[in-house]
Amino acid sequence: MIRVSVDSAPIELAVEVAALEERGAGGVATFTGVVRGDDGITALELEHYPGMTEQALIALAEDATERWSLLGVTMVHRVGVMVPGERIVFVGTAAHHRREALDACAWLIDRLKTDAPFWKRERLGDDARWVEARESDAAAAARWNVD
Amino acid sequence: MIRVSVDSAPIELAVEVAALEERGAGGVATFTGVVRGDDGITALELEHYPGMTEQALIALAEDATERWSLLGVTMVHRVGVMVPGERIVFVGTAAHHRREALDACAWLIDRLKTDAPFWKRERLGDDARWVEARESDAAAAARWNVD
Amino acid sequence: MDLLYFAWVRERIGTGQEQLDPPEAVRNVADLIGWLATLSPGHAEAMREPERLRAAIDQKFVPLDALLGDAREVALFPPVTGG
Amino acid sequence: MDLLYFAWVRERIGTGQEQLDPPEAVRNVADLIGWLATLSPGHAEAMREPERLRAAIDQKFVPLDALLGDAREVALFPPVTGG
Repeated sequence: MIRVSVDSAPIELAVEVAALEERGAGGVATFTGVVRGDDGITALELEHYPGMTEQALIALAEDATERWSLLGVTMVHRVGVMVPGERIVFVGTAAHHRREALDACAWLIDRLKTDAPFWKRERLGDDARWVEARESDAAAAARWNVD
Repeated sequence: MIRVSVDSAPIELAVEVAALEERGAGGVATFTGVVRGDDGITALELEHYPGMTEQALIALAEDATERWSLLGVTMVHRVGVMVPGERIVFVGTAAHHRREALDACAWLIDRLKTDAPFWKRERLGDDARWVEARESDAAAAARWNVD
Repeated sequence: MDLLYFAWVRERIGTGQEQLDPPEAVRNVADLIGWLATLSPGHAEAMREPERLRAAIDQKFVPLDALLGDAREVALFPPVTGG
Repeated sequence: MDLLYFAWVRERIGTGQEQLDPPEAVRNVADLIGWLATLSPGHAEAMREPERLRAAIDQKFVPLDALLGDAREVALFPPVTGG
């Protein structure tokens, strides 16, 4: 019911969605993050904290199943080097009721941004720079606390 | 940028998502409705109002692009006879920012439920019954008005 | 005027479409429902509970007190249940 | 104690992992950062702005005033930027 993966292989969206649909739910909500190529970015490197990352994602997925009535939660994050147009992250939820699937999916991606140990580095040709954390991500994660 | 389809052919989720990802967005949010097989339902028939349906979906998609900064909106609704496990509806949004994609996707499926002329009939073996509209759908659509 | 019927309204009437010429006194959708109810037992059954009916004039949803004006196409149906 | 470093912390120090035995006086993460800064120019550069650092003890995020206790693994890194 919970599937978490941190892998350098490309994210197989169709496979992930099919697995969620097979949970017998009425609705499946997904969010997919894609590497953007604007600002001259030629590649994106994703570093993570092996061991802690998987634990953090499982903890988030478990939290989500306590907050909402879900039949399936999938969180897949890619690591290593990827190019614009490739998927970085996939979050999917399956539920009988669409509101639960939609809210849980939005919550999971907001929390993943602040609660999982990943770091992005952008390559711009021969140059590279670490991406700075954004205030807006902390705010997005915090806004769920008022529920 | 806006794609609307009402078709008796199965919904090709991978194709729809790929088209959204190609919009160059940072994030793609989707909601997929799947026919549930509980309560002994053997098939679902979807009737619609040809002409008005497409207009209604286009109007919703255009509204969404006015409310949120979107690079792509896709709304696909299946009609005719389908069996449990098959997709009824797909809504997908592409945006630079995840919040826009997620909110627009949730809004579109809520509004589709109340603003597009579709009618469901459930088959239970030799029996059939028209699905009753749910108060909760009207409430879900109305809740966006307080924004 | 083209009349369109969907879902159980269509089933009760026995057709999804007919062309009719309502009398002058039929000014709004509710009047139309009342008049249609007099046409046949099937129409009567379909129009029996106006509060369960919804309408569209020229492919736009309207309330039942909407004036028909010079509508070319009027559709009657139960509340929608798509998605 | 296993020290792990990620992102630019790792780059500045020149390694992602080392085993160190901090002195008794090093009680919390902030103390550890101060002590690490004394080990090499690379360490000093990595630890120069503690307010830009985040930490985990035994794979749980902790604030910088968290006591090390009998931590086996302490990680230092910039704010996370996944997703």
